[in-house]
Amino acid sequence: MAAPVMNKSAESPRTSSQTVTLGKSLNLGLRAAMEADPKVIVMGEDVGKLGGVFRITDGLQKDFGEQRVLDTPLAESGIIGTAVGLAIRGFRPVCEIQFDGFIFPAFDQIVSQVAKLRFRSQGKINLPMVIRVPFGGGIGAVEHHSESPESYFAHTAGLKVVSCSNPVDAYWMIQQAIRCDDPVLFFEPKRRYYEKAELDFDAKPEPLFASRVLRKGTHATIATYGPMVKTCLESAAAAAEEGKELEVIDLRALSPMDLTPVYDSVRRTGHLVVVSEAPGEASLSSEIAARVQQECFYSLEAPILRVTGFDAPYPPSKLEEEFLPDLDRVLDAVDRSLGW
Amino acid sequence: MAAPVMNKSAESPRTSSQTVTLGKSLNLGLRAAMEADPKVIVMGEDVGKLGGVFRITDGLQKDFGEQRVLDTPLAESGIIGTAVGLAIRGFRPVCEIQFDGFIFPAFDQIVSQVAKLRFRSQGKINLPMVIRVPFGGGIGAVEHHSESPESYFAHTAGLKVVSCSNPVDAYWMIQQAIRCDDPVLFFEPKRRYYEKAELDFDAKPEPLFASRVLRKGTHATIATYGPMVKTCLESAAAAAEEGKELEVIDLRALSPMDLTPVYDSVRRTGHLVVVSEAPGEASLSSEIAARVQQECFYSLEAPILRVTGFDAPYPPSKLEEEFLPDLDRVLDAVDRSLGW
Amino acid sequence: MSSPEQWTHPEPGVGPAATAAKPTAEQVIAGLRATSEGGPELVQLLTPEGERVPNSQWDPYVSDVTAEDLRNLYRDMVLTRRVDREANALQRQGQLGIWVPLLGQEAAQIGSGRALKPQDMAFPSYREHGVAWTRGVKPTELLGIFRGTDHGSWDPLANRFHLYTIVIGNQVLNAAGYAMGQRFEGKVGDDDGEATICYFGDGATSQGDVHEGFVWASVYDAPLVFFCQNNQWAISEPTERQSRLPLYQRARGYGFPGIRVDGNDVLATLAVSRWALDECRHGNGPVLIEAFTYRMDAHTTTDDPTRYRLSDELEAWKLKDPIERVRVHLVRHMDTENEFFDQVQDESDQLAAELREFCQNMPEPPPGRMFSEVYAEGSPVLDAQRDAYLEYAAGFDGGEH
Amino acid sequence: MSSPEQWTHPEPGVGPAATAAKPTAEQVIAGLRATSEGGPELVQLLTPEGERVPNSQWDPYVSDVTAEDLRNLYRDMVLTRRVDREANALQRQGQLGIWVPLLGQEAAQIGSGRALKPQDMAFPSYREHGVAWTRGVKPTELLGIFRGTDHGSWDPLANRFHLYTIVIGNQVLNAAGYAMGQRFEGKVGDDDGEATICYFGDGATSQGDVHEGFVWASVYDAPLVFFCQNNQWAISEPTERQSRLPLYQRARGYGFPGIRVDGNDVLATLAVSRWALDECRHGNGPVLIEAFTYRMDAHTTTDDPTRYRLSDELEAWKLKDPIERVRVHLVRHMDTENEFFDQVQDESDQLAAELREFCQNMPEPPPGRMFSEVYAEGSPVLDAQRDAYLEYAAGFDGGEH
Ligand SMILES: Cc1ncc(C[n+]2csc(CCOP(=O)(O)OP(=O)(O)O)c2C)c(N)n1
Ligand SMILES: Cc1ncc(C[n+]2csc(CCOP(=O)(O)OP(=O)(O)O)c2C)c(N)n1
Ligand SMILES: [Mg+2]
Ligand SMILES: [Mg+2]
Repeated sequence: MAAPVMNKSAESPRTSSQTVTLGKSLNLGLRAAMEADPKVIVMGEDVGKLGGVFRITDGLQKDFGEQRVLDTPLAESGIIGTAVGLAIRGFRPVCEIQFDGFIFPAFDQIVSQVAKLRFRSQGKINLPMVIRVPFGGGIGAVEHHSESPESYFAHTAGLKVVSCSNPVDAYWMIQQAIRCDDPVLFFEPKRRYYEKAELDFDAKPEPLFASRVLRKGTHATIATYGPMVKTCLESAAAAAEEGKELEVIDLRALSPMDLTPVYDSVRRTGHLVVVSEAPGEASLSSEIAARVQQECFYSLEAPILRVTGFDAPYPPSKLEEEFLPDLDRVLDAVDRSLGW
Repeated sequence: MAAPVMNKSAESPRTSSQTVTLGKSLNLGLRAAMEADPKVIVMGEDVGKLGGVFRITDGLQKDFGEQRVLDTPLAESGIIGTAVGLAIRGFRPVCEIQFDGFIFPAFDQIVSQVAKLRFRSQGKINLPMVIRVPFGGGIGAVEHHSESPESYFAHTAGLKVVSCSNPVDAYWMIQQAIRCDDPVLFFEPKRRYYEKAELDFDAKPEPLFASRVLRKGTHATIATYGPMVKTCLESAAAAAEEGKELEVIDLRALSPMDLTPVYDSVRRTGHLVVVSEAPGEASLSSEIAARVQQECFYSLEAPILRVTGFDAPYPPSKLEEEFLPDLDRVLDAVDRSLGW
Repeated sequence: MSSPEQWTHPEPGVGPAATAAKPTAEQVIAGLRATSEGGPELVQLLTPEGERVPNSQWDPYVSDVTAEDLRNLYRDMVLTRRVDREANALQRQGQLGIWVPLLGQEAAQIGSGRALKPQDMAFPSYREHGVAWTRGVKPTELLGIFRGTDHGSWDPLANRFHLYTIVIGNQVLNAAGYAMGQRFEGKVGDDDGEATICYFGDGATSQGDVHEGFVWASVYDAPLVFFCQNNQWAISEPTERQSRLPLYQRARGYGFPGIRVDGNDVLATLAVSRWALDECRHGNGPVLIEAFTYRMDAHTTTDDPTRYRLSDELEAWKLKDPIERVRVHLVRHMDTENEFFDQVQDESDQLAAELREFCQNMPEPPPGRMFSEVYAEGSPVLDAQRDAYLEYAAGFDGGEH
Repeated sequence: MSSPEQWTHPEPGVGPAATAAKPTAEQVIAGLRATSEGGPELVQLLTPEGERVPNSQWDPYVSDVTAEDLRNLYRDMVLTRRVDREANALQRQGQLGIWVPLLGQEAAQIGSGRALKPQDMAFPSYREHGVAWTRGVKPTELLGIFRGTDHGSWDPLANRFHLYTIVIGNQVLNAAGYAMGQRFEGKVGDDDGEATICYFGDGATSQGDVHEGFVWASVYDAPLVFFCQNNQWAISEPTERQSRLPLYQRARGYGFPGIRVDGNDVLATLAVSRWALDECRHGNGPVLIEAFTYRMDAHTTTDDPTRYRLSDELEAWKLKDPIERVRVHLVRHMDTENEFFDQVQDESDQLAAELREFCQNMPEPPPGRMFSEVYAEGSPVLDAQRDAYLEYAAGFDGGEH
């Protein structure tokens, strides 16, 4: 994939490598995708002049015009429902849902149309659309702004679901998601928007639907995704100081999941901790546990433990540090697993 | 609980016991609840004169009037959203969603209001409402009429979710759900509406949120709910002929789940098969597997196996027999588990 | 009186608030707040008796319609009805799981469908068998949905006729998006412009998605004709459960025109639809059309309308039959011979026979179909499920299990 | 011109379809299709210059308003603004996570809030700090939401002021249901009847839930006043992104009255709201009020309006300030002495100081709060999670981990 042509935007000079935040990375990725394909359009609330409340679409309307970057009316079902029509017409809409908690008005369109139309038409209609969702807590927000709804979509056949955890992945994954001919729910770890990394525009990205081992380890395996990846890497670093080597796997693809690296790892470590900030009940973390216990039955030396948000509504933000899995809770679970 | 007073309805004479279908049972249960509490109102599409497309509300509007049995406008968000307001006002709305696949327009109201309002108000507001959903396949219907969306709601903190599997439970559970001060999603196995059983109006019902061992067995445990209960009981009967005694547990409560009887059973049998017709990914069946592998780690002699719908959209009805778990697939899983 | 606002809404002014207007059940039925009467605003060009009503406003839109054209419209309606009745019978005989009859709505569907140009797109609900016909979808291609072998086997892009949408209201947003796309691609603005038509029922107007479709289409000037077939029933609920006012008036609140046409009058529907589509293709969309019609049969073959409506109503509407009035007109005023009618009759018998034949011989879909075409780029998880299932299923073939 | 239908929608008739009406950006801004001008239909009783405009239609609804009453309305607005500014400052100083300013919307909120009778119910969105004030909710009770300690600590039933609703549009359906309940309980029909008012913004009008609220309330004759504060912006989007027409006209399509009032005129808002509430309590609901106002501050403290709107606009609206016009009127025409203004000033300083003091001393919620009051009848699963968590957390107290 070529470096994005950024001739239109003075502030982003063309270089083969740049230090960028995750948010900026997404912005650059969107820009590259829009330049690569005139059928890519961006739509959502406040994505135009404002550049989105997180500025992920900053400058795009200025450079690509109002017909490719649409400030839509305020209604999520409308955003997704019209995007379906635009996709049928041959566009590749990239919809922004302003916050995780506001995807639910669009749930029906997503479940009944986005997920099913290709199957219904036996492949005569493709829906190459991306639904971008800043998700998760940890930003001190008011209610409905810190939800982790990814499991609803993983449970919905016909959708693909991914989540990036770092600026480099963000840049490539958003472009891959846009190029994908299937509808992709793209979950962005909003509390990590300001994390920085060096982005090499000439690198060859990983495939979109592949998990990645981010840290090798021998004592226990941690499977996680999105905002919790950083937490888990920090946990692994802390554990290392105590002589415990944790293998950390960033799932990246949440549906379909690529669990092979997890199976491989668990076969070596015998211990698995699954970390996600979403409530655990009937979730992706349950699914991982269910599948790993089946695949690695004889390798497991302890039950698979889950560190998740609680099965309660997301609390007022003063309590979110307690609600969200953190280094201590991850290490506590690792210890419990190792000490089983 | 007393026998329902049915003085208004000539066709249902007062008796202490009666052979009824599951559908009729629900009708009698609704009637009893409406007689017991004038604040109970029934609302939904076609629930009035028509008595609902499955006739579950048959005769209720005639007997209780148009202000207690409301034929609403055709919009599910409206049904649930106004029921929330009615509940705030002190009513106990019982909403009918005509078919499983049509609950999604109401998803936002359910997730953002129904599930969270009590927590948000720190208990100052109760939402004693019931959302009845005929669910599941096997009736040869067109698209969207055979979905099993219960996992979405089990994943949503703040809701309670139950499913009945037989006429006796149906009668008691609907009344208990209506009396419950929490919002209850009530999943009705529509393909079992015409199953019959003897209903004893003077019996003392089980608690609502308790699972039940329906058949004792020693070789393997089957955990299931809703429409699959019958399938599993039939499987157990067939297995018994081959000398395999399966313990069949009807979960009844899907959130919170009462897994203690499952743990107890698995500790004895060492084998667990979870059966549900919903797609498996990130579902209740995953949750059961995740929890049981943790609780019964040392008792399990084989991995927990799941027999579920596939992770594909529900197929055209000519294929539903293949999509839905049946006796053979259940027994195949049991055999795989026992032969592990 | 189609604007009953005055009695529900006294003007502010001196004096106490007006007393509550509590219409009795009789008043409601009599149409005091009714949404079901025709009213002076109903566009009608052909009376139920088959007489042509001159109308300076609308005649221009059908001035080119020859006797031949009218005979074709008649033929369309007869064939459509015949397909509908045959499918209904096939359901009764167990060949179909369910059927959704359009009986009575032939004029609304043929009139609007024939107003479409080839470049136009149509988004149906689930009852639009007549529109399907006008888009070149073969009646046999509809059957899979109702027999349970597929979800519609025509090519929605080639036919420019989207698949049926069952979740009430969803397609209205999809259509709005499609029409926005037509505009974004610059395909709007002159006689060759493209337009989209979207079908939905009276009940659907209550859904949030339909509203959002109105908002989107109006804000983006989408070339979209909202075609509401008010057949007066949403299963068992009369239109009064959805609205105080006639539905075409809904458009007034969004700033685009709403018009009510006699949906049992194929000529009027053709005229109004042509006008609306032309407005759209020239860039003046959207437009709402309420086609006032009547669902003469049950909601579906599983429905029992005797539980909620009187047969009188049906009898009254039989007198307004959409086909009969054209027949009378063709005979009385357009020199149409019996031969023509016989020929259409034969043709329809032939079509019905083919349909029946086709239906009875429809193959069962293969089990792998469950897993096919879910994803354009596949899914290893689902592929594994398919492989495991097919292997498992193969165990039964000649197996012993 | 508030009904721009004529140029977008030529009448059908002879000749080709009209040419597309393509307003230029300038025309849009000039209000050709604008939803933002006042227009002749704007109800105003007090001009921005503080002059009373006689209005035979609306005067009766405020004929009982004495100088004392007007001073009270003034006081309400000043205190409300002061609370708003103080909270905004508290956010800047890190005491609140976010604040949602109502600056500029005091008249719309106080005028409508003071029109409520004690038995009435109000459903706010998230910016209704002024309405909260009129319902007896203490400003301190609002703070938890924005400091992150709770989701609103007032008693919504005792105050007859529902909790703030953040998901745009949700509360409109909840309010419709509540109002239906008032009707079902027979609390509607005379001067002592109950009514409900529901607040939402211009942006919210696009949401399906708001539409469904309109449908339900009209079909059930719910005693519900839809109170839309059109502050002309939905975050960065002007009202033109939501509608072609002024929003009050939306009601026309549902068969209930819609009226546009100068939302910066507390007297006009009081009059219109009283009328609307009275209509509702007598059984003639629902009614839509569009209060035409302006969001003078950012959307929230995290927003940066310089990115999307010109400061000119703000300057123009400063001249229409809702408080200033009452002040001028009180001085010029109602013999109000400086003393009064000083006293209100003191009172507001006092209130602000209390607010600050309270805010700085708000206790952190206990960890167990996360698990509390989720269910009325508890949940063993959640209880187990709570117990395990509290035990785990206890390990840190003086522990070593
Ligand atoms: C979202 C949703 N809710 C409920 C249904 C069940 N249902 C199917 S058709 C129908 C009535 C539709 O009435 P209307 O819109 O008037 O169309 P008609 O069937 O009369 O053509 C209902 C309630 C559905 N298909 N989708
Ligand atoms: C369903 C939903 N989508 C998006 C948001 C994010 N959001 C919060 S306020 C707002 C704009 C609301 O505008 P308006 O209705 O005019 O009310 P105002 O804020 O101007 O008072 C948006 C998009 C939300 N809260 N809920
Ligand atoms: Mg209808
Ligand atoms: Mg606004």
